[in-house]
Order: sequence, then structure tokens, then C-alpha cells
Amino acid sequence: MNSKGYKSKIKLNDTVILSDQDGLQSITVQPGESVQSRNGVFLHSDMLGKEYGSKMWSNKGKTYRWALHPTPELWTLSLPHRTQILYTPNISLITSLLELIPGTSVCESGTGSGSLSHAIARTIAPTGHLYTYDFHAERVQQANDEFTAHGLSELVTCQCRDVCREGFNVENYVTAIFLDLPNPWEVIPHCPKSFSPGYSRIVSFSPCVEQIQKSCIALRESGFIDIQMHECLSQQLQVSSCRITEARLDESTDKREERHVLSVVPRLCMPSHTGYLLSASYIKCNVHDL
Amino acid sequence: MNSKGYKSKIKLNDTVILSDQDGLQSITVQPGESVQSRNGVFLHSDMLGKEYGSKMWSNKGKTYRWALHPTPELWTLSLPHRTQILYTPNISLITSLLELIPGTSVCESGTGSGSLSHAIARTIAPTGHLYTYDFHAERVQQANDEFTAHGLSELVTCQCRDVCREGFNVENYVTAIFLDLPNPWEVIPHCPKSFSPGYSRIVSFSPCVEQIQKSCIALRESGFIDIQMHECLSQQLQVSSCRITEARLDESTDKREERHVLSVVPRLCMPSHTGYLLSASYIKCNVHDL
Amino acid sequence: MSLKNNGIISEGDTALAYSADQKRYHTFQVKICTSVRLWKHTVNTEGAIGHYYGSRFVIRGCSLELFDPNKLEVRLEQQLPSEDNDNRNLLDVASNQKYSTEDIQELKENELAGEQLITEIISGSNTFNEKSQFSKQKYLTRKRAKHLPVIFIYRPSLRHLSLMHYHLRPEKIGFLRIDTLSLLLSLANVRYGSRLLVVDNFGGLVIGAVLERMGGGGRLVELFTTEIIHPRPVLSSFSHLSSLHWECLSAFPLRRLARLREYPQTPQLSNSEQKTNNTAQQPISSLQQSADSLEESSIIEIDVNITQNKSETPLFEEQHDHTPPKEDRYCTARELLIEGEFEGIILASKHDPVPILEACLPFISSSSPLLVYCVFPELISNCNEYFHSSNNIILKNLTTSWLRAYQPAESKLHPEMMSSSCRTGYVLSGVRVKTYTVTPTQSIVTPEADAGEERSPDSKRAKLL
Amino acid sequence: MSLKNNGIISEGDTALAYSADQKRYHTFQVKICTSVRLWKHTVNTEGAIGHYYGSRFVIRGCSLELFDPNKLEVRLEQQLPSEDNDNRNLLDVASNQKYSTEDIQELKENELAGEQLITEIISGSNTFNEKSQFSKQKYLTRKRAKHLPVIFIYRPSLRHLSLMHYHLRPEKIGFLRIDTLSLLLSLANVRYGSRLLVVDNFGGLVIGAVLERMGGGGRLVELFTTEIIHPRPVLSSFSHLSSLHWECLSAFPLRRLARLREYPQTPQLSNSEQKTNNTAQQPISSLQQSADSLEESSIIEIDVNITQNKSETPLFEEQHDHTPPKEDRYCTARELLIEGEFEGIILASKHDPVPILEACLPFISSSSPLLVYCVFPELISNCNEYFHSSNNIILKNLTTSWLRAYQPAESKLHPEMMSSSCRTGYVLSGVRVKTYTVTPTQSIVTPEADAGEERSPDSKRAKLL
Repeated sequence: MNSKGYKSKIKLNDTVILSDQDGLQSITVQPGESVQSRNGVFLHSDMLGKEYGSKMWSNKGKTYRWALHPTPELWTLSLPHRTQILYTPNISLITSLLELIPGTSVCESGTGSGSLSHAIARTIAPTGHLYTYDFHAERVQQANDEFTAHGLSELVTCQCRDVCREGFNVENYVTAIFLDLPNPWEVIPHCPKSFSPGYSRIVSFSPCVEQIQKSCIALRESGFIDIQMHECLSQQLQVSSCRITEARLDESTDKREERHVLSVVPRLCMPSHTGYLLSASYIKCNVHDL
Repeated sequence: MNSKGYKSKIKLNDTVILSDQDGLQSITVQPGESVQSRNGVFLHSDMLGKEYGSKMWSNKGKTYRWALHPTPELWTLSLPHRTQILYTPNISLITSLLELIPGTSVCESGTGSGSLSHAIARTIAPTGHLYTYDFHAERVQQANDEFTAHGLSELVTCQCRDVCREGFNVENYVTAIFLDLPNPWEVIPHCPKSFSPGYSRIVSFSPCVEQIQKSCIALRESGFIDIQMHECLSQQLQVSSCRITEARLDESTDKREERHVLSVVPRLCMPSHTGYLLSASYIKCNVHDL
Repeated sequence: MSLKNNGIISEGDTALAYSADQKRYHTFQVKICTSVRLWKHTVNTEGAIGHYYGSRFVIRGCSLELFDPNKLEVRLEQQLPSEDNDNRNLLDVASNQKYSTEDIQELKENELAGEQLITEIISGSNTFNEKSQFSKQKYLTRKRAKHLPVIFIYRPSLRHLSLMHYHLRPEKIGFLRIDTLSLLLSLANVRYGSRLLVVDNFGGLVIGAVLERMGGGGRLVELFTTEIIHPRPVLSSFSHLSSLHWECLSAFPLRRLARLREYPQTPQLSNSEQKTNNTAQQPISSLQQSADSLEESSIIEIDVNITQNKSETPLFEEQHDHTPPKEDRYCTARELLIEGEFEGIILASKHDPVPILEACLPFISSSSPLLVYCVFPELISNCNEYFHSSNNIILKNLTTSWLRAYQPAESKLHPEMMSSSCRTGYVLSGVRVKTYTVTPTQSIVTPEADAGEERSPDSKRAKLL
Repeated sequence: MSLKNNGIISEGDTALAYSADQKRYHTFQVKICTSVRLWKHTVNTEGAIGHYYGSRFVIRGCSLELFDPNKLEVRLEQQLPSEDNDNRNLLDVASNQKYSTEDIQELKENELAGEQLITEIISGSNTFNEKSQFSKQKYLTRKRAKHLPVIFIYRPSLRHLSLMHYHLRPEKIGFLRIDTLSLLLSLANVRYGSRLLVVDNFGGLVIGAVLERMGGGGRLVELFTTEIIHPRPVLSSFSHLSSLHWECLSAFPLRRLARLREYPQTPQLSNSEQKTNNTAQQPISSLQQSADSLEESSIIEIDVNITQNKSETPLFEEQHDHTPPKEDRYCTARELLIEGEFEGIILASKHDPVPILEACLPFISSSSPLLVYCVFPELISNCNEYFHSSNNIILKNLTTSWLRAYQPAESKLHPEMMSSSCRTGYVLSGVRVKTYTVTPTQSIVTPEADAGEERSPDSKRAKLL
């Protein structure tokens, strides 16, 4: 998806994100395959050689899709949900809180639907590595298939493992760990052994307060420092054009001033919670002991 | 403060709120008394007979105060802080959640600095009654002095009592209870006996999550229903006038359009948390048992 | 001030049904013989009569039964979290439930009573016992909500009505969410005995709320911006207010304020006002007409109710029942306005608030709170400029309110994941003071003291009084 | 990509000191012999050398010592909540502490080492033992923060720098809070190998962040809106970036984009550009000059550092060190722009974004993300209209970000009571697609497909390439 760099033309076996008014859909371009819709069929073969960002018309010419180059953000909006997923506002803050840069090695659990995994892989490419774990064997299989399809298999190792009991099978290597687990406090004590010497970061995402409370205690007891807790929400806005009239203030005239203004206002209905982000640092065995 | 109704002229023993740029100060107009300031003295006697809302000049004519009619909202901004106090955004929501109207009888604990007490008294006047309790004897004395000075003594009974151990000394009478205590869950089991038959409301204010969690369990165990939890914050805004210029987009001309717009934007720095509001209903002994 | 019938649900009452699952209200009339439609259910509400308002009832078939949590037969054993299942082996397939939708319908028709039905459905689930404790509880809650819905029956109140109208049609009430509305009421010092001006373009929600808080004592003069006062479904839904409450309300057309200031003693009628009065002759039909044009069934219901029981809600009673002479239509409000000395204003308008506020200021006594509510930032920023350029408004404050609901479930505390009440408007507040008077020591003359002097309301009021 | 010195604090490094109590950062240079000013303390930072970045140190007198929580001598016994005092008998009077400020200063001068000082102060408090457990902890924390402050020493990174600059001068970085900045980076798909256009009127924070995320691979063409590139303290603070990182950056004046489109192959110099190049001859002095005009001491410090060690931060190295011919100043950027096919744009500007975006669109390949960041709603609403009227921008989304910090203290969890980072700007995002092509079946022609065709960037790009 990323490591290969940007391509301008659609080729065989490419992942393409199809976009219409209703949402996004991800496909892998295969000969003979097609996408069905109520208003016609889109043949994969029609897309070959087309520029990314082109408008694809259905065979009946009644509807269209935009054929977009995949990015982790578009993937997040189009991926098949196997679990609750993280969305871009949280993903982007997590990336910064983990201080990810090209070359960082990372542990993640659980893999879930792989929404965050793709964003991590993008950011740590080409020399970093992501070890991602899930206890659900089926999910691991599906995620691995996707990583392969998206050309990320060299960047990502996805394994089936109960990290709460066993910890990660990576030692003295990573500098960032991300947890999205029902019981993060069970895996926190296992984390330090996976960190490489020096400064490392951890972020844990939990929807409920109780999870944060227990994780916070576990972080303190495991020697983490600089423990911080954040909540980040994307406030969705709309621009509404409103007609403003003057009220009639006397009886002499009925002519009232009227003007239109554009106002940025919040949407009425939007996600009001996703989860809390607990972050901390860990310093592994200082070289000098004063 | 309220029960006497609105007065237009300042009289002896009136509570007057003095306002300047820096804040509000509450005084009781007494003969011979005065308010000191860096730029001169304000004699109480000068205020007598003046209209509320007048500008009072100091004896040296160098500075002034506005002499305002007291309201619970101005009182909240001017009162001597004996404890953390509730401010108007929370007070007003609490009033609605408790479904207070003229005539409601209410229990409140703790009295604290009396910020909420004044607002409750205003709303339930003239026929309701507020029973307010604090375990701190000195605070109770000060609050009682203030209720008397503000003409609320017939509406408010303020007592020194450890309600967590003893509950309220009011039975089968009130239809609203408000709690602002470190351990609200200790007093919740005592609350039902104070309610009058039928439908009553409770609201508990707590800054920390743990207090809410314990209170929530206590409410459920004590038979409260329709348990809800809210958080209300006042977002402070400012209108900033910004100069918008066009960027220079070619080299032929240096003339760029420029315009000023007024924008409503949040303040950089503001209170970001006060507390959580837990509210619930209680139905005391249904008349029919089906 | 005491509650009608001591707060007991009685025949003929207008009540609110509330579904906590759906967070939705529905207005209905309590009747012995007729059935009402509560969402998908057709229910005879007779079973609620005699119980206290605020009680919970189960919709069991066509009737209402007091809900008793001790009667729930299916209970989950408490488990320690460590023993808990974690759903890892569950696959989401339709075959997990052996009963089909038709089967369950049949079970229902066989009059399998309440909890037995739930027991049966659970026994039909292949995966129930493999679920985690949390998932079991969720499953149970979902099935109960579907097959044995619990509703609250409430007496209308500011709390319930503001939640109801925000949920039904937030744009009609200008996104005046309960926290914002409550803030306006507090800051305007609304209480028994208040003397207030109100401009309300948002269906009358502000007016209804102020009347409830006045508790039957005080004076509310509504300055309406329309040609005539249209019947307002939101205001009509304040069916719990007594005639004492409604008597506090009088109305005056905003467009006549200017003339009132100039010639306070000559209430001559203009053409448009005569037209207005003609319309006022048919209050019931126009109320009905307005109700018909509404789409929300629950609102229609209450309008019709009020029309049928108009003796109980004497909105502008003096005009409707006493049929006063035409020129007296605004008599009460006019007299109050001539007296002046209002203790505050709540201006909740769709229009630019600045000219309205300027027109109203002469009637407001000094040291009184001024409240302006707007939906759009552009309007409030203009008004904010006006506040700041004025030399007789102090303690200026511009805010918007932020409200968050939480899910206080045991050991799973978190904010609601979705909110459908994210939007509200802007509240600008200030306190009106006496216009700047020049002292012997002219050292502190504020720079803005130029234009302000000319539009000084006090000088106009001096003429008026 | 590996860390310099394996992440160990070394002589000559530019580091960040962070006080968790004050939530404030300070940039300083690690040196053996010289002392630096860290807030109120003058400290020799030699003690930090050899330890890992991210470690905590105690400021003990004039030196830094690694902080070891196990060495804290004063510890509070854990009490059960029920046994706890509740402060009810405490009065707030000054006489509660027997030591005066002067006494404590004297104790310090007597070299009472660290924790002993704390023990002494506690023994001097008459009320300490009457306090509740919570209050005791608070008291202890306060005294330690005052007399034995603990600081973190961090290597600069996007996380720390964005927090630092927001705290120092949020208006200079256009209120680009860490969450908002991170969102821009994600949505623009910034990564190793990116090829991006950036307009950054906010001190270079966006540019620095993008360079860090590119990790030394990729192309960032900055389109600057000023006459010349001014030295930017925010960008300079990215002192951890290597020459590999800086080589990804090239710059081009926005005002010359139009001409570049028309005559891509003839890089003639205008008068203004020659002037620009003259200025570019004295990079160090202008950098210094700019640093002198700043008020923030920590910023000055880093600027001076960079000036002194310019070999380490080769900002526009090709111009400064290799002294290329004048006409090559923008050569790299010009060539990249002529190639076109940028994979996205981040437009973080004080100016109206619409004309800038229109000028840039021809250089952006289809299926690329467009990101616009504005501080003021008026600007973003215009740009939002432009997005919606354009027929080659899809997946339009307008948001602002909301960030809340919590106090995760044991058994006292709550959000921070005050926030000094409530303000951020607006993010408008979209994806550029190929301009509308008419199909045989003309049934679905969007109504906005009028003006859009004329300013079609594709036709212009065809000319360019």
C-alpha cells in the first residue's frame, strides 16, 4: 500500500479503493472479476491502465465509482469490520504519542481489523517493523491476507497469540507498544522485556474508565513514567448558509434587510466518544548507575 | 436577595454588588462603612438613594464601581470562597435536572460557600423551602449570616450535621435532593426517607470518576431509577477581528485584497472540567400495589 | 403550587411516555377506554391510572403494567471477571438462534407471559452460554427491550419538555438544549415575581420555561416579531401550567414598540393590527390548522388535546374568553411597557438581535441582566460588538455550552458513543447599567463614549415615564 | 534512521528539559562546563551526560542528579479511606507552618540534602498529621516540586516540539495543536518517500513535522508566501533532524508558480528575486537578527545554537555551502514542480486558501489528498464552498479537533480542571480526482459542473508536462 510508493496507473493485483456517495469499498484488481451494484456492473478489467483518481462508469453507464489509490486513511474507511476499529483522529494522535518515525519497531495488540496496523506500517516504513498480535485465529489469518495483498508483508509480522498470558515474543527490540485490549493491565507487566534499551513509548486505548484505572496502576507498578491520559474527538462541522432578516421594528415600512451568511456550526449528530488514550514512557536499564 | 423582589434604589442594609474591571465584591450598606481601593474610598453612605446600576465614583474621583442589584449569579461571582464552588453553568443545569419550581422543597449538602443555595432559594421562592447541611460548623455560621443578610432566612434552614452518618433531619417532605460531598454514596441510602410520597429527584455533583462510580452503585441499590450522568461545561468564546490578506500569486502586481472579519473562536485558556452530574428519580411507595 | 392530584396519574391528564432505550418521548392523553399509539405499540393506558408520575410500566401486549424489577425471572449469576468467557470462539451467524422471528411471534400469540418468553428465547440461543457476562447482559437487555419494553410515564416539566422538543425537532427550538435553556433562565434571574421581556422565535420554548419558573407570579411580556401571534406547538406542550401561570403572560408586537415610546397614551390601531384582531377571533380553528400542518404525530396529539380542553390551558385567556374590545388586545402588555422597569430580557431570535435589543433597552431598568441567544456565530459576533461598544452594558460574557451524556453502566463507565445533541447556539450575557454620567473629575472618559450617548435609552425612558 | 549515540545524552546535544509540574519545556545545550538557566534554576547539565534521553533528573542545588523514586525518604502510609481525616477541623492560617520562607532558605543553604529538607518542612507543619491522606499527598507533592524539582530530559521529537511550541506561543503556530497537526500528517499520507507540497505560514512547524515523518526520503516543496524565506525559530527547533532529512526540503516562491506554469523552461530572474538572493548571501546574520528579535529565551538559545553549529543543520545547504549560481536558488524545487505529480498538499496558511489551492492544484496528481488548515472559520467556510463547487474534489470533510487531558492520579481520576490548549483551527480535507469526463450516457451530470471545467487543472498540467 505504501512501501511500494505511489503509482499513477492501475495494474493487475493492485488494491483499489472505489468511492461513491455512500462509502468506500476496497478491491484487488483481478482478471474476470467485477463489482456489482444496483445500477450496473464494474469490470475490474476496465480499470487496468486507468489513472488513479479516474471516474469509472458502470457497464450500463448509470452510475460511477472513483477509483482511488489506497492510503491507510481510505483503507480505514473501507475495510471489512471484524471488530470495533480505530479511526484516523485517534490513529494520528497515537502515531505522534508513540513518536513513530521511519525505522521505528513496534508491537501492537490486538490486530483487530488492522485499521491502525496499516497506518503504523506506513509511518515506520521502510526500515521499521510492526509485530502485531491477536488472540482470534481467524482475524490473524484475514489480517495477514490483507497485509500480503497490500504489499506490507515485509514490514508486518502478524501472529496469533494471547499476549495477556504470554506477552510478546519480541525481546529487547521495539521502542513503541500499542495496546487495544479488553484487559490491557494484564499485558502491561510483560511490555518492558520487549523494549530495546533506552527510551520507549507505550499507548493504550480503552473505551471505559475502569480499563484506564486498572491500566494506570499497572503502568505505575511496572516502572513506566510520564503517564498521561488524553481523549481526542473529531468534531464534525458543517457550513450552513443562513438567511438573516431584520425584525420589523416599526409600522412605517415593511422593507427589511436580508442577507445570507455562511456559518461553520457543529453537526447535530456525531460520535461523542471513542476511547481514552493512556500513554507513558519507559527507560530501560540506564547505562550508568549513579 | 430575591424574595423581597426587585428594588430600584439602594437602601440601608441592602446587599450591593460592586463591580469593576477586576471582579465583583459584595457589601452590606451600613452607615459609616466604606470600601477601600488603591485609587480612593467609596463611602457606603454615598450609595444610599442611588439607583441600582449607577456608577459610583471614589472620593478622589479616580476610579469607580458599578453598584449592582444582587442576583444569585452575581453573588456566585463575588462570594467569599470557603470551598470550591459551583458556577452558573452547572447550577442552572442542576436546577433543571432537579425540576425545581416555585414551591419545591429541597435538601442540599454540603452548603459549602452557599453558591448553589442562593440559586435554589431564588427558584423555589416564595413557598418552597431549602434545608441545607454542612459538617463544618464555621461554614454553617457564615452561610446563615449571609442568608439572613440577603433576606432568605425564611426560605432556608442551614444546619451543621454529618449527613453521611445521620442523614437529613427531614422526613417525607422534600422532592429534590442535591449532594456535593466527598463521599456521596454514604448519604444516598438515607435519602429516600426524606422524600415525600411520589416522584422525587436527586442530583449528585462529583469531580472524580471514582465518586460517580460508587454513587451510581449506591443509587441503584437504594432503588433509584432513571439514573443519568452528564457533564456540562461552558465554553468561553471570544470574538476576534482578523485581517485576511490574499497571498501574492504572481509577480505582476503587489496589490492584494485585504478584509477584516469578525470570528467567534474559543478562548485559549479556560476551565476544562468542573465535575460530573449524576441524576436519578425516586418513586416513594406507590399508592396502589398491583 | 402543589401538584395536581398529588402527582398521581389520572384520567384525562396529558402525560409523557418516555422510552429510555430509544431516548424518545411521546405525548399522550390518559384515558380509560381508548387506546393510544406509543411508537410501535397500541396501548390502553388505563393501567397507569392511580400510580405516581415517574413510575415505570411494562408494555405487555396491549396494556400497561407497573414494572417491578423483582419480578424479573431471568437473572444472570455474577461471575468473577477472571472466569469470564471472552467471546473469542464466537462466530456471528444467523443459525445461533433456533427460533425464527415467526416462531417468536407465535410464542407471543400463545400468550407466553413476559419473562417466560425471554426464558424461552434464551433457551433457543445456542451461543448464550458461551458469551461473556457482558455480552449475556447485552443480549438480555436487547431481547427485553424488544419483547417487553419498559416506559416511564412523566408529568410534563421543563426538563422533559426541553429534552423532548430537542429530540423531535432541534432546529424548531433553535437548538436550545436543556443546558443552554437553563443557563438563560438562571442568568436572567427568572423567579416567582419576575418582570421580564422575552423575544422567542423558537416555538415558545423560552416562554413556557419562564412561565414554569415564575410559578404563577410575575409578568412576562412577549415581544413578538411576526405580524400576529401564531399558535406554537412547543408552547402548547406546557400543558401542566395552570391558568395562574398563563395569566403572567401578555404579548405586544415588536413593530409597535417604537410608536409606544413616542405616544405611550394613544393606543390607535393600525390597519395591520385590525387584521390581526380578526385573526384572533378564531383562536381554536387557527390552532387546529397549525396542528394539522405538523408532521410529528405526538405534537399533533397534544395540540388537539389542548384545543379540546381549552379551559385548562387559557393561553391569552383575557382575549379568548372575556372577548375584550379590540383595542384592548395588547392592553395588559402596553400598560406594563409604559410602566417600564423590566428586570431583564431574554432575546432568543432568528433575526439580527442588535436592532431588537436597541428597541427594548429603554424598557429595561438598570442593573438588569440582558440575555441574547443566537444559533449562528455571525449574529452573535455582531451583537458582541454592540455590547462592547455600548457604555451601558457591563459584565459581558460570550459562551456556548457543552453537554455530554455518559453511560453509567456498572463497571463499564464511558461517555455515550454517539450523541444526537451536539449542537446548540451562543449565549451572550451582560448587565445593563445606567448610562455614563460625567463627573467633575473628567479624567476617566472611556473612548467608546461617543455614539453611545446618542442612543442612550435613559433619555428616551425619561420621555416615556 | 537509528538514534544518534543510541539515545544517550551527550555533550553538545540540543536537548529539551521538561517540567511535568509546570507543563513547560525549555531548550538547552548539554555542556560540561557551562551552566544553563532552566526556569528559576541555574544548572550545570553535566550530570545528565551518559544517561538515556527520557530520564528524570532532580535539580539539587546547581547540579542534575538522576531521579530515583526508591530514594524518596518521606513516604506516606497507606490508610483505609474510612480511617481517613476529612479536613473538617482545619483552618487555613499562615501560622500552620513553623518555618518561615527565610528559615527554609537557611535550611537549604545549610546544605540539608534533598529529602531531609522535605522531612524537616513536614515536621515544621502543625497541621500535616491532621490532614486527609489526599491533602498530605498534595502537600508533599507541592513541597517537593518547590524544593526538589524533577525534570525530564528529552531528545527533540515531533511530540515534544509540538507541545512546546503550542505552549510557548500558540498563535505563532496557528494553534496547530498536536492532535490537529497529527491529523494533517495522517490525512496527507506523509511517509518515507512522500512527494508533497506544503504552504506553512506557521513558523515551519508543519514543514519540520513532515520532514521528521519523511525520515530522510522524499520530496517536500515548500511554497512560501513571503518575498524571501525568513529564518523560522519553530523550524530551527527541529535540531534532531539530520542532513538527510533537510535534503528532502526545497522551496519555491508561490508568486512565481503562475509563471512557471506558463514558461516552465525559462527560469528568468525578476528584480525581486535578485533582491532575494542578495539577502540569501548572509544567512547567518539574518538568522541571528531574527533570533534577536524574539522574546522567548529558550527559542533564542536554540537559534544561536544552530547558527553556531550550522554544519549540523544544513537548511538549504545547497545554497549556503555550495554557493550555487544565483539562478539555481530555486532550481531543485523548480525541477520538481515541472515534473509535477505531487502526492498531496498541506496548506496551512494565514491567507485565503482558495486562490492558493487553485494555483497549486495543477501540480498535484489525481487521487491525492488535499489538506487545508485555517485558524478562522470564515476562511475555512469559503474554502469549503470551493471544495463543494469543484467537480474534482471528493471525500470532503470539515472538522475541528477536540483534545482533553486527564489527571490519572490514583483513585482521583478526572479531566484537567483548567486547560490552556482549548483552541485549535479547522481542518478541511478532500481527495483530488481527475476532472469530470463526459460519458456517452450523459444522464448524470452534476449541476455544479459549470465553472469547474474552466479552471480545470488537468488541462493546464497537460501544457506543463
